[in-house]
Amino acid sequence: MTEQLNAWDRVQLARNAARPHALDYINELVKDFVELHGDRLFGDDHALIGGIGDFRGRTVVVLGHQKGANTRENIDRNFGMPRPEGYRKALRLIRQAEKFNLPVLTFIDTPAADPGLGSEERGQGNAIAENLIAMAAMRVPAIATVVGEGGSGGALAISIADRILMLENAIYAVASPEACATILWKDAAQAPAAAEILRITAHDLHGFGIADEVIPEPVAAHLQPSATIQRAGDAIERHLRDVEQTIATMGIDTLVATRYAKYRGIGRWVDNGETILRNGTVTNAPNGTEHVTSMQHSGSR
Amino acid sequence: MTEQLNAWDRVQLARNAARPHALDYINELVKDFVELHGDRLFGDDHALIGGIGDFRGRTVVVLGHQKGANTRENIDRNFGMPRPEGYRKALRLIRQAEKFNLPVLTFIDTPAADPGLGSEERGQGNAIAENLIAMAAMRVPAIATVVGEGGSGGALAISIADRILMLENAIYAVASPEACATILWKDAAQAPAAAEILRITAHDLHGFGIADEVIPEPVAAHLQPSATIQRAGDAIERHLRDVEQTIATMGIDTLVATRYAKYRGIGRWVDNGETILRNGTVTNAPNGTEHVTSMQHSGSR
Amino acid sequence: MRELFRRQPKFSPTAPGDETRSIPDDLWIKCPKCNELQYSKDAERNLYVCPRCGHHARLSAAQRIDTLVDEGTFIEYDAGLTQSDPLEFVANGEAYRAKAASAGRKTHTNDALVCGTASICGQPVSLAVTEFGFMGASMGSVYGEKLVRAIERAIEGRLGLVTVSSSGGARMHESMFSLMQMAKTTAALAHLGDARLPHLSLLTDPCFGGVTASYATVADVIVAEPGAIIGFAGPRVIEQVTRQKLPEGFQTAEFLLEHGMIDLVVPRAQLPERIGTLLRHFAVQPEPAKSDDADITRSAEPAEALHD
Amino acid sequence: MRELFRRQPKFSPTAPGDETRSIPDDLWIKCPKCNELQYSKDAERNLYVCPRCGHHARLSAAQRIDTLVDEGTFIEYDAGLTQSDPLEFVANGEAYRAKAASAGRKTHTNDALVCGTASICGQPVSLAVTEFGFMGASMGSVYGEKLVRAIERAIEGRLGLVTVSSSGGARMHESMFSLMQMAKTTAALAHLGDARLPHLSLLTDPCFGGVTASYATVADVIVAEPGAIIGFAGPRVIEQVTRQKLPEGFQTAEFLLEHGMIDLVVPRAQLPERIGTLLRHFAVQPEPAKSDDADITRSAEPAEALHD
Ligand SMILES: [Zn+2]
Ligand SMILES: [Zn+2]
Repeated sequence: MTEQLNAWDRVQLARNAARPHALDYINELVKDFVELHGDRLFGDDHALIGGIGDFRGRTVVVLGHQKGANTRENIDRNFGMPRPEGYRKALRLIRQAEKFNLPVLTFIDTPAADPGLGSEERGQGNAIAENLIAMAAMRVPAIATVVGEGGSGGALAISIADRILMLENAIYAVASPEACATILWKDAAQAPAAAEILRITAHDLHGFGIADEVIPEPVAAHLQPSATIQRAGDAIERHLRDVEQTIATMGIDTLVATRYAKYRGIGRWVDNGETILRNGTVTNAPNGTEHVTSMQHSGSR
Repeated sequence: MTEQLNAWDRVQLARNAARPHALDYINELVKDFVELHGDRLFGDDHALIGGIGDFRGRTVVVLGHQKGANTRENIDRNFGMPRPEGYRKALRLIRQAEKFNLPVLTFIDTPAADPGLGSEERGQGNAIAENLIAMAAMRVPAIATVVGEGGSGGALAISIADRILMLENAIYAVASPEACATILWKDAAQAPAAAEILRITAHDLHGFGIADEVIPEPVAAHLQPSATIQRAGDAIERHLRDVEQTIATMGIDTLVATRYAKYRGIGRWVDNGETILRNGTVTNAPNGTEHVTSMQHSGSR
Repeated sequence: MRELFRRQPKFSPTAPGDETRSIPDDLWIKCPKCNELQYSKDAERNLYVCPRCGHHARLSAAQRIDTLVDEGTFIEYDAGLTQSDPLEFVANGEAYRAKAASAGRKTHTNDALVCGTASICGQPVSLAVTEFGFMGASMGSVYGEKLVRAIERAIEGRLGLVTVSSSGGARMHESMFSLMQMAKTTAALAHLGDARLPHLSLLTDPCFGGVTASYATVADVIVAEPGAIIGFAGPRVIEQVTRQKLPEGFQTAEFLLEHGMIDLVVPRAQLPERIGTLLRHFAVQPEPAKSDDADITRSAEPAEALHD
Repeated sequence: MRELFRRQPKFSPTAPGDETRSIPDDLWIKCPKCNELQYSKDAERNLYVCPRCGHHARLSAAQRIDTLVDEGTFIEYDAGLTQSDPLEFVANGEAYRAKAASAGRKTHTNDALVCGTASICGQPVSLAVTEFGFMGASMGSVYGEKLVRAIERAIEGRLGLVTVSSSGGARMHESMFSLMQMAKTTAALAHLGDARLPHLSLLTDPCFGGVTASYATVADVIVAEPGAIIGFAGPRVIEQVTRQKLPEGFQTAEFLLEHGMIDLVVPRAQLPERIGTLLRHFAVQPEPAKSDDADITRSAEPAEALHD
């Protein structure tokens, strides 16, 4: 429906305040959801929520960035920018998921990790990093869905998963278009150009092999939230079943090794003059011959 | 040398500012000690120190409460009263010990866990509790030595171990004699009487089967610190070798099960009119017949 | 205040004296927070929550069990355990044994923890509930042993564990045996965790000292009642040591929630449904070999139990 | 300032151009903190630490390696990896490829990370060192791949891993491929941990963004140089967002130590001894089957390496 939109159009849609946020997905898709609070260390972060509930017949642990629908809510939610205690709550719930062998579903929607003084004091970097390693090694299935704004490390911190799904108008970027424009052109107003050049749309990410599926929005999500959420739920369920099938037939070790191989394989570089594309797909070498590089190191565990 | 001292005398000795503190033991017993700092969450607690070094030919992780020798030091060390970040640093280093299969040595010397506002805000109770469960289940040997004041939960939090050793003039109590006197007689000045009634000396604890060995002090420790420290080192080494022997012959699972059985067995109660003494020792039942209760639940893992 | 709430509970724990007192239905009960008056009968119907200000009054173990579990499902275990007095403790001319016996007569329990099995919203659980009226629910050897047996009962029966805790601190009269119950009970929870069984901990007013620094905060989900005062060090100790006045709302359940220490603050009336839902989410299927033993009420010999 | 420090290192990493510049010995170097002047020769002898105020100047990868490892032990690997430019990135009329090539000529490296094996105080290690002069040591695909290979080299050779990091942030020009290197490198460390091999992370000035939020803070021991500025968000971003002036000493190594985020602050001159001691403590005995391969300098085909 929105195929003709440019990157900046999609940035606007991804940020639309009326767009369904994590709790909208959770309330519609997760039965008897109980939100669980706190990192048991310092605080309870309202920008990163988590809990437990029933997703289509199985108990799951759910994590999500939560933006507000209005200013008052956004202040309470810190505009969806988690502080270290948010990531540490997520880590606690990931450990709980592992303990009880529950799949993890995450809903990604954040402009960035909080850049405040308190967050620095309490180790924002450490908190994100601990989540990355925990999710990379967790022995339960995980499906991450980018439902709005996938902002840099703040988004990455709860999106290490066996599948990364993206809503059609969601974005996922190494830096906000505004920040990128400031760096490249010393001018935040160049954000639309930066959005284009950064290749941050769902279709771009799918093309790069980073997103596993683009979930089409009936129209833009905020115009038909319920239909969008159900489509997302169907996609999540389909991928979760697929991952559960992998565990049933090949075991959890295979799943964890496959997850690692995926991340191990991300990146493109040239070695001895040849373009190497990991992920097992094909690229065009500078000398004009197509080739696939062997993945001798991938999944070497 | 100090056998004729009463409990209050020993409390005074245990608290003597000149008595060797944790770092004195570490510096004399642990070669190439590197102090490691921080809980990676909030702060670095100077009242609970930790690090890694060489104890008589093997790498060990060391933890200890650290009091100061004077007022300036005591302010820096918070009088040896750890805050939650101290216990969380300890937990981090315990995990590190497990990761690298290193024994844990702890030196106990604290009046109590810090009772300040900040410590409450950051979950003093949670922090201590997390250490208790981690140390109960840790898959490495641990020797705890009470070198001075073993103050309540603040001491317990780093003293779950395969062996608990006590210096002859060390004490270990559920509450300080002053606090106990305040509760019992509304009068902190009754502390000497409380010290007596609470049975907090090394010999008492050994008699109860809670301390595994009383390490004699040549004279009071602060008069011959080096000789005292070496004696403690010898006792620690002897027990550590013994525990290592258990692992070598029976495996680490047996060690962890034995540690659990020890704590599982602590407590005395009456069931159906009969006095039951856990710990495998004998007691006198009210009906006048001696008996040992079977420990059907101990080490049931 | 607490005394006024006492009544003949539907579940009656066994006690040394086994005396029963009849309490008239038309007794007035005054809310300690807002002074609202209500009939004891109304108070019971309101679960001892003040209809005006929402103050959650303290409950006896029996009242707690009545308000939490499915009616008629509680079976008590280990009711016969009592104190052994290893220190032969006497202070101010009062012997520990005498003090405990008196507390037992008052509360109709042998010690500060009542344990058993029950179901909550249909979910079978191993349950441990403190009796604050018994020496401030201080954790001594009996408390520790009964709790560990409740944990073992959970593991053997593949049950979730629900603990309901309030406590004033350590059982001074048992000295180090009391302190060591922190280690003993928490260590047992490691086995519950290995068995992948959930521990849901409900903290109620007031909860301090060794209990909050041991098993009660080592839980998969920690729930507290609104307004409950919970902490490690007691407010008076903190004020004494720091010479600071404590801020308004310090150490309340809501304060702990904000500081990330607990998962949920749940009003008393919603506790069964909420805990039942959590138990259902965490429910681990019985191990294949034991699947026919899932009806826990038949799985072991209960201690004496009384239903109304 | 950094440019002034450049010299012909004892270890010379291979670079595209392979041009060498000779720097006169009598060049003056000014301390950016206290303006103290010293001869470049003296500066080298002082490890580029100001003798007056102790300021630790930034080092090139080559200088870092020279000041950290046992002389003549460094062997570089994977020097041939360069950028693939998956986005065909052009901004302000400047192509990513051209920018990288220019950085390569300037720094004598092909990207912002130099990897290899070496020994530190006799302890063999797999080593990864950032080159801040190469596009601010931003983490792109080459950086990530080289680091993961260094981790794999550690696992294969049963070596400790030492990373030395400074970074200005993400490699914008590789967009999401850059962000994903955070996940890739950190995930690889899970395997190092499973192999019970230590990761010692040295943070140097300046260290920000994705690097501090990934592999560099997932370490068994984190060390920083005195005065190094380290954080997640850059000081300017924080001031912009919060409209607050940052307190004195914010985000310094000493600040991080106080806030529990790092283990040690170690002056440059003491780094080899301290890291060597830590490696010795953590040293895991080679696995029995591999114990004869412990001499890592012979265990695989090194890439081109130059010693002086
Ligand atoms: Zn009221
Ligand atoms: Zn200077």
